[in-house]
Amino acid sequence: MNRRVLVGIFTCEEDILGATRAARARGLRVVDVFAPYAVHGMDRAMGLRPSRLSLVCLLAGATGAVLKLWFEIWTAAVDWPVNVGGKPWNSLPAFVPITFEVMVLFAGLATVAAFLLKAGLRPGRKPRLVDPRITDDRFALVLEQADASFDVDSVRGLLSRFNATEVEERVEEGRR
Amino acid sequence: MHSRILTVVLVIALGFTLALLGSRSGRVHLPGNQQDYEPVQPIAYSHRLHAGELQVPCLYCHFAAEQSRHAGIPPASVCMNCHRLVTAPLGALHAEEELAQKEKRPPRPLVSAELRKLYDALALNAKLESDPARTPRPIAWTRIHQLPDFVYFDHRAHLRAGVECQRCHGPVESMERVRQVADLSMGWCVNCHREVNRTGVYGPAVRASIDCSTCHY
Amino acid sequence: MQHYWKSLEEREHGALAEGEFPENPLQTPAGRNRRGFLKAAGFSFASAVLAGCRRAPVGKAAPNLVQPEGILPGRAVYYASTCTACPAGCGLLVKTRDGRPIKLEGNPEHPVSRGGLCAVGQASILGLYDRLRLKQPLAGGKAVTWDEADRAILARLDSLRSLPGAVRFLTGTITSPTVAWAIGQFLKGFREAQHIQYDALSSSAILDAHQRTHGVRVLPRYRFEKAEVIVSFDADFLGAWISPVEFTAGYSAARNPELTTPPLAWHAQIESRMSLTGSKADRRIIAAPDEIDGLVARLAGEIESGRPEGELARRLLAARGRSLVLSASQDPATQALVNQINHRLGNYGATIDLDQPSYQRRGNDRDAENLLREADAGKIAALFVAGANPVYDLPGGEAVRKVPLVVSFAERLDETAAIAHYVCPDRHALESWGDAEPVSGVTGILQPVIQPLGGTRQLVETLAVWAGAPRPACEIVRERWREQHPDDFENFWEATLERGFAAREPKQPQARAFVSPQPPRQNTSQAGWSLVLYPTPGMLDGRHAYNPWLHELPDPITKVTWDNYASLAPGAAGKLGITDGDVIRVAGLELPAVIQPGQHERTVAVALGYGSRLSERFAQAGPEWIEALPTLGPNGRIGWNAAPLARFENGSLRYVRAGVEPVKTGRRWELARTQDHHSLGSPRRPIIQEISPEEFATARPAGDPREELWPPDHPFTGHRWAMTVDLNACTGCSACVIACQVENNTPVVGKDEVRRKREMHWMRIDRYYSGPPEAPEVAHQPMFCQQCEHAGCETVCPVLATVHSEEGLNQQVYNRCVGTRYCANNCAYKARRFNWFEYARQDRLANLVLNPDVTVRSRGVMEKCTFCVQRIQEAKMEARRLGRAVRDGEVQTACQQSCPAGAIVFGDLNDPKSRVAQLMRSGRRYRVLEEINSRPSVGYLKVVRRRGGQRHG
Amino acid sequence: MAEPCSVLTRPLIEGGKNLAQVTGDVCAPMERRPGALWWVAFLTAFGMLAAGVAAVTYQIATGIGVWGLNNTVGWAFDITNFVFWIGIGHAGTLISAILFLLRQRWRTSVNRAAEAMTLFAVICAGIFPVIHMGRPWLAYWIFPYPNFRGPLWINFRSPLAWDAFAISTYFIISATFWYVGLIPDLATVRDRARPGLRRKIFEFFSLGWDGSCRTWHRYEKVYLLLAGLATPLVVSVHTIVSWDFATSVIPGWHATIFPPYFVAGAIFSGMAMVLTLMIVARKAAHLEDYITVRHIETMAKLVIATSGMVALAYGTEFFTAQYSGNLYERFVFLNRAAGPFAWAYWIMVGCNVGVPQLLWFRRVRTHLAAVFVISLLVNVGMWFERFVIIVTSLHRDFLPANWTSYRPTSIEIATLVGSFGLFFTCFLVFCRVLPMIAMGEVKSVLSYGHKPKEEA
Repeated sequence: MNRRVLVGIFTCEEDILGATRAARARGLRVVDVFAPYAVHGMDRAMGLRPSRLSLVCLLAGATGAVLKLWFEIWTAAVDWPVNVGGKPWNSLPAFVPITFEVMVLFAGLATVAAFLLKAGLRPGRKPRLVDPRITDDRFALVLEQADASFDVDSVRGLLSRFNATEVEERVEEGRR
Repeated sequence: MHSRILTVVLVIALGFTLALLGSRSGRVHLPGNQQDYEPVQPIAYSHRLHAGELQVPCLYCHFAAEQSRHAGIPPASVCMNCHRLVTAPLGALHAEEELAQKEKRPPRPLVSAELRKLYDALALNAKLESDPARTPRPIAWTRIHQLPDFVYFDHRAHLRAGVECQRCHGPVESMERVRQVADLSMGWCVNCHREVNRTGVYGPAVRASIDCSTCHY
Repeated sequence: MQHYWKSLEEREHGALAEGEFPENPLQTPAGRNRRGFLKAAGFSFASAVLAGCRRAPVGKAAPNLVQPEGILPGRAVYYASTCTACPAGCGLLVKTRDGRPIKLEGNPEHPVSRGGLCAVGQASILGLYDRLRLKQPLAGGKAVTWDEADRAILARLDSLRSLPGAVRFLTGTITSPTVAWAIGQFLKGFREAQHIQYDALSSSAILDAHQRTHGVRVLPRYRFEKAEVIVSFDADFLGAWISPVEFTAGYSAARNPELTTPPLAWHAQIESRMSLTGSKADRRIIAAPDEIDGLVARLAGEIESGRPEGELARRLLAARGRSLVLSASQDPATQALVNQINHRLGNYGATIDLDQPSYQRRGNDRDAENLLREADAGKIAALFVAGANPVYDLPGGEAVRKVPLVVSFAERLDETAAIAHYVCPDRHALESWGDAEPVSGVTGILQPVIQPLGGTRQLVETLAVWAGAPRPACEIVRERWREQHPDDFENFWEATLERGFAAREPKQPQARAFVSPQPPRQNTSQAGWSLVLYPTPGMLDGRHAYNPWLHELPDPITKVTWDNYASLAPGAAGKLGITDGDVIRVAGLELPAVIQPGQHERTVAVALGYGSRLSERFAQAGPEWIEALPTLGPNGRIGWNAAPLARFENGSLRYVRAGVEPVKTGRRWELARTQDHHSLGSPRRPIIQEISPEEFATARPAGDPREELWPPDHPFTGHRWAMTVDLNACTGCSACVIACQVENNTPVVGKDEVRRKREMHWMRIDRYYSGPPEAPEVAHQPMFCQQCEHAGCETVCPVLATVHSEEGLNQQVYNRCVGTRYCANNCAYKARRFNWFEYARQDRLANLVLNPDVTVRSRGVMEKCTFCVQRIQEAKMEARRLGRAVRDGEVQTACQQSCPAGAIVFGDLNDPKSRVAQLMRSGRRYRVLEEINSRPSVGYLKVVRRRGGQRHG
Repeated sequence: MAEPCSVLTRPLIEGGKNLAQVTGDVCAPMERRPGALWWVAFLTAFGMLAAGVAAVTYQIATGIGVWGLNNTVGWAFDITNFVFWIGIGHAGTLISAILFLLRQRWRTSVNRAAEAMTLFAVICAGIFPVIHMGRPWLAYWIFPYPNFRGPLWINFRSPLAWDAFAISTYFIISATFWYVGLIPDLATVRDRARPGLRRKIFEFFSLGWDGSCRTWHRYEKVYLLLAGLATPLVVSVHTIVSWDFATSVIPGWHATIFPPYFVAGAIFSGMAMVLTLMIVARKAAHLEDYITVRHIETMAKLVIATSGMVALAYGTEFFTAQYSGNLYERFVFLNRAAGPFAWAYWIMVGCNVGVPQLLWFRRVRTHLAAVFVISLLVNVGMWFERFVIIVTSLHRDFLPANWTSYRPTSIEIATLVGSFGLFFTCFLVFCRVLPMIAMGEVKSVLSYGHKPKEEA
C-alpha cells in the first residue's frame, strides 16, 4: 500500500534532533530518521522502546554454558569415565574455562544474529536510501502524511526552522 | 530469509547424520572401515558347506584360536585330513562309484578343480602322492578381518570367556564366501566389552577391560 | 650434606658455566633413502595394491602347508642355548616367534650366568639379521661357491702337508670342546701345525702366573658370592673383565642387605681410571698404572709378614678364606704375587676355584707374539683365522699380510677377512649347532633356532670337509657328547637341549703344591704420563662394532655414545688447558678428550674396540635433513682404533704404555653424550638417597602418606603393577638398556640425534658424582617412566592419548597421540621420548628382529616405558586360558629379566606376598621426587654407602 | 547547547573537519592507487610470509625434528610465538571493548585498526598450536566430535583443550565484533563507489545498511553487549594461555601469579604493537588529524602502566621463589638470571622494565620517533619474556641428568619470520581495502571540543 511521506534533509546533528523532537511534539508520525552515525539522544527523540537484545544475549549465554557444562560432565564422568592423572571423574573446576568460553560464544553470536534478523540486515539487501549522502554527511527526517490533517506547508515551515537544506514530498510504496 | 538460514542449518545437520548413519548401515563407509569386505579367495572354499552342512567345528581348522592370539588360517595339511580321500563333491564320487559298479570297473579318480589347486599347492600328483618334480607353493589367502598394526586382539581370552565365533565373524556357516560382517571399529569392540561387563556372556559374568592397554601397546 | 655434580666445568665455575648454545660444527649433507617400516605379524604378509575401491591395502596370509609340531602363529617358543658374544658363555633362552628369534634372555638355571645377560649378549641377536653378513665364501674378495673354495684351498694345502710348522690356526679363546677337537683333527694332517689361541682382551698373565705357582696354566674361577672382602687391582670385573655377568651376580649376592646376613662384602678397588667396578667400590684408591704393581707387592709383603699396615691388609687378614684379591695386571710376576696373597689368605678352594677352573680366557700372548714374529719372518705358509681379528686387535697384526695363504672364517668382512685370500664365513650362533664350556664342568649347548640366512657353513663342518670327512655339525657335536655320556645318550641329549647345559659334579679339591714366586724387581714408578687401554662394557674388543645398538649405548661412566675418546683427569686437563671435546694427540693417535673425574693425574685412558672397519656401515645412521650432522668420524669410522698402541712385553700383551704425553691439537670434535654437565645444585637434591648399614638395621618399614584432595574415584582393585630398583645392587652395566631396546622396538637414532639429546632409550641410567672431582663417589640410577598414579603427563594431554589403567599403568596410546609434547614437558622425570623423525627403518632383514607384540611408533608420536605391558597382557591371557591367577614373578619386564645383579623387581603390589610388595616395605625404599606427590609406582632402594673415603696410592 | 568545558572535551580530531571531510580523508587511502612505499612494504612482508610457508611445509613433511627441540625442551619457538601473538592480539579488543565500556572516546580513531590487528595476530597465533604437533593432520582430534571409537571424547581437563576453545572463541567473537563495527562504514564506502564490481562487493557486505536510526539504536545496543562480552573474554583467553604453564609441575611454570601477569603482559605488548603500527600508518595514510599526538601519548601512558605491572610480576616471581624455600623453584629463577639463557632474561628485563621508564617524560611520550623505537623494543622484550618462561624453565628442571640446552634451527627462525610476514601482509592489505578508521564513530565524536555551529 502506498503512502505519501515528507522528507527533510539536514546537515547537522542538533538540527535533526530538534526537528524530530518538534515533529513528535506536533504529533506528527515519524516514519524514521536517517543519520551517518549514531546520533546521541535520537532514540529518546524518536521515542523508541529500549531494545530487548540484552535478553537474547543473556538467554543464549546461559544456554551455552549449561549445555557445555552438561556435555563435559557427561563425557568425562558418565559416557566414558577415564582415569586421567588420578583426577576425580567429575573434575568440575577443570570444566569451568571451556564452559565460560562457550557461554561467551553462544551469547555473542546469538546477539548479533538476533540484531541482523530484527534490523532485517542481510547480504544482498538493496538499501533504500532517502538521500545518497546519508552515509556520508546528511541527516534525514521522514514524516508520514497520515491524513488530511497533515498540513504540508506548516510542516515545511517547521523543518526549515531547523534549517533543513531541502524538504520534498515523496510517495513510498510498500513497507520496508 | 529466516527460512533460508534455517534450511542451510538443517541441510548441514541432515548431511552429518546421514554420514553417520550411512557409515553404520554398511552402504557408505568412512575411510578405514572394511565392513562387507568379501574378496575372492584363491580357492573357492565354502564355509557354508564345511561349517554349515558338514558341521565341521570352527576350531577343527582354526585350532590356534584356543592357544594363541591368532586364530590362524589352517595349514594345507589340515585340509588333507579329509581331502586325502574326498577329492571331489561327495555326490559326484558316489555317482562315479555306482557307475563303476554297474560297469564292473574300478572307479575313475575324480578331482574337482578347486581341490586340484590344493593338491598343486602341496605338489601332489594325480595319485595324491607328493611329486618330487614339483615344488610346493603355500596358498596366499586374502585376509578379511584385518586390524591396524597398533591393535592387538587375542582370540584366547575371548574363547575362554565363551564368546562364540559368530558374535564377531557373523554367520560364517551360512556364507559361501566369507564376508566381514562387523565394522571392527574401536567403538564396536569397546561397546561389546561394556555390554558384557553389564550382562555377562550369555550368563556367566566376565571382566572385559576397557583399558587402552588391553588392545593398544 | 653431600653435593652431587656431573661435570667439571660446572664444578669449577659453579652450576652456570655453559654457553647458551653448544657449538655445532657445519653440517654436511648425508644422502639416505626413505625409511618406512614392515610390521612382521603372526603371518608373513605380501602387501598388494589397493583392490578396487577398498580403502585398506589387501593383506595376504600364507599359512604353512604343513604346520610344524608345537609352533603356533603368534605364540612365542623359547629355546635354551648359549651366548657366544664373548667367551664368558652365559646361558641363553632364545625367544622365537613364528620361526624367528626376536630376543635373547638369560637362562635363570644356568650355573654360571644365573639368569643375567649383559648388554653385548642382548645386542648380539642383531648380528643374525645383519644385512652385511657374508652370505657365501670369498676367494680373493670375489664370491665363489663352497665347492670352488674347498677345492682351491685344499689344493693349496696339499703342498703344505709335509712342510714342518708351516700351518697355523689362530683363534680367540675356544670354549667349545667340539670346535677345539675339530681344529685338532684338522691340524693332524699337517706337520708341526699349531693351534694358537689369544685374547684381544688378554688375561694371559694370570694363566702364566698359575703355571708358575700352581703348575697349571689355567684361569681360576672367582667366586665373589663367597667373599667378604674383595680387593681388586684394576680388574673391572663388573664391567668388561672376563665374565662380568657371572661376577656381577656373585658380587651383588654378597652385598645385598635384604638377603645376605651381615657383614656385606667390602670392596676396595685400586685403579688409575674410573671403571664401572671402581664406581661401586666402598674404598677406591687411585694409583698410576705403573704404581699398581708396586702396591700389590707392598700388600703381599704385609700379608706375608702378617703385620698389616694399611686398611686393606687388615681387612684381608681378618677375613682369611673369605676374601678375594684379584688383579688385571699383565705382568706374570705381579699376578704370581696376587696368587701368593690369596694362597696365604687361604682363598684357594674357598673364593678361588682351581679345581673347576674357568675356560673363559685361554689365550697365550707369548704364542701370539711368536706367531706374528714367524709371520713377519715369512716362516708361515698358511694361516687360518677363526673368531679373531689379529690385523685389527693385535699390535703388529699387519704381519699377517705376509702369510701367503690366509683363510678367515669371519662372519663379516673384518680387517683380517679383508686381507684374507679366502673367507669361509661361519654361521651365526643362532643358526649353529655347538657347545661351550665356559667353566670346567658346566657345558652349554648351542642349537639352531632359525634356518640359516644365506649360504654360510659352520666352522666345524668346513673343517670336517677339509679333513675329508664331511658331516653336518649336529652329528659332529652329538658324537663328541656321546663320547662323554655314552649311557642313555638320547635321553641325556634331550634333557640337555631342554636345559641348555649339562653340569658335572664338582671335582674333589686336590691339594696343590704352592711354589712361592721370586719377588719381582720393583719397577720404580717414573713420574711420566702413561696410557691405559681398556675395554668398555658395550664394545669390548670391537668384535661387535657392526652393532648400532651397542654404539648408541651410552658408556656407563662417561655417557658418551658413538665414539671413543681419551679421558684425562680434571687437574691434568686443567694444566694442559684441555676441555671436553678438544682433539688431543696421544702416542700418534688423535682423538677427542673427555675429562673424567676420579682418574689418576698422569693417566690417559682410551677405549679399545673402536675405529673398526665394521663401523664404516653407519654413514647413514640417523635421519636425514638439512641440518643433520654425520655419524662417522673424520676417519670414516666410529671412533679410533687404539689396539696398535698395546705392546708385547716379555710374553704378555700390555695395555699400559708409559711415556706418552697428551698434546692439544687445537681441533675440536663434538661427542654425543646422553647426559652431560650440571650439578644437583646445592643444597643437594634428594634424588639419590643413601643409608648406612647401621641406619638400615634400625630403619622402619617405608610407608606412603595418603593425603587425598580428591574423592577416591580410582581404587586399584585387581592387579596393581609396581617396580623396585635397588640402587645398591645396580652397577650401571646397562644390560637393561639394551634389553629394553630389543624388547620394545626402540629405534637407533644416530649420533647427531643423540648429540641433540634425542636418544630414544626408554630405560636410561643416570650417573651422578659426589665429592671432590679428583676422587668422587659415583651413583647409578636407572630412570624410566615412573608410572605415576597422579601423572602430570595424563592431565595435560588434550586427546586422552595417555591415561591411567585400572591396574595402575600409565598407558601411552601411540595411535591416539597427536604429538603436542605437553606430556613430556610436564613429566618431572623427563622419561618420555618423542619421535622427532620417522626413525623406523626400511631394512626388511633387520626388521625381522622387531617384537611383533609391540607397535613400531611412527613419526610425531610420544612414547615411553610401558612396564612391558605386552608381557603383562601375555601373562594375563595365558593365565586366563589356563583358568588361574597370574603368579608372582610370572611377569618379568625385559630390564628385570636381563639384570645380572637382580636389582629390578616387578610385580603386583596388591599381592602382599609378592616380592615387589615386600621390597616396597623395605626400610631402604624411597621414591624419587616424592615431594611433588606424583605417586610413582616405582620405588628405589637406597644405596648402602660405607664411607671408605678415597685417597691417592 | 551548553558551552563545552574542561580538558575532557579537548578536540579529539584536529583540523576542524566536517563530516564530509572525514569520509573523504578516511576513504582516500582505499581510493588512491597504492604508492611505491606500500608496494615495498607489501612485497617485503609477502617475501617473509613465503619463507615461513616454505619452512612449515618442510617441517610438516620431514618432522618436528627440524626444530632444535629435544627430549627435555619440548617447546621453544613454537609456543613462544604462539603466546607472543596471542598477547599482541589483546590490544585490539582491549581498545574496542574495555575502553568503550570506560567511555574513552579517543579510542574511536584507533579501534578499527587495532581490532584488525587483533584478528591477524590471532590468526598468526592459531597457526602455532597446530604446526607444533607431531601429527598436525590430526589436529582436529582435540575437538570433541561424534566418532566410531566408542565414542572417545577429549580430555577437558587439559589446558591445551581449554586453549583450543579459548582461541577459537576469541577469534570468532573478535571477528564478529570487528565486522559489526564495519557495517556502517562499508555502507559509506558503498555509496561513494562508482557502480561496478567494487560497489557490488561492498553492497553485499554492508548488508543493505541505510543509516536508519532504528537500526542505529539496536546497533549501539549490540555493540555495547559485544563489548561487555569481549572484555571478560579477552581476560579469560590469556588467563587460559597462562594456565598452559601454571597448571604444570615444572618449576618456573607452576605459579599462581601467571594469569594476571600474562594478561598485563598481553596488554603491554598489544599496546606497543598498536603504537608501532599507528605511528607508521598515520604518516603513510595522512591521518595525522585523526590519530593525533594525543592518541599516541595516551597509549604511551597505558604502556608504562602495564610495564609497571609486568615489572611487579617479575619481582614477585623472584621473591616467591626464594621465599618458598623450594630448592627446584629457587634454582630455576637463579638459573634464569645467571644461567646459560641469562642474556635472554636481561633483554627481557631491559626492554620491558627499563626502556619504558623513558615514557614518564612528556617530551618522550610526545616524540613520535622515540615512542616508535620504544614500542619496537617492548615487542622484542615481550617475545623474549615468553622465550625465557618456556625455555629456561624446561631446560633445567628436576633431574640434572635431563638438563640440556636449546638452539633454534634455521627452520624455526624462518617460521617466526613467516608469522610476521603473515601479520604484516594481512595488515597492509587491510589498509588498502577497508576504512582504517571507524568513520561512523569518529563522526559521532567530531564535534567534541568544537563550539556548536550556531555560535560559530
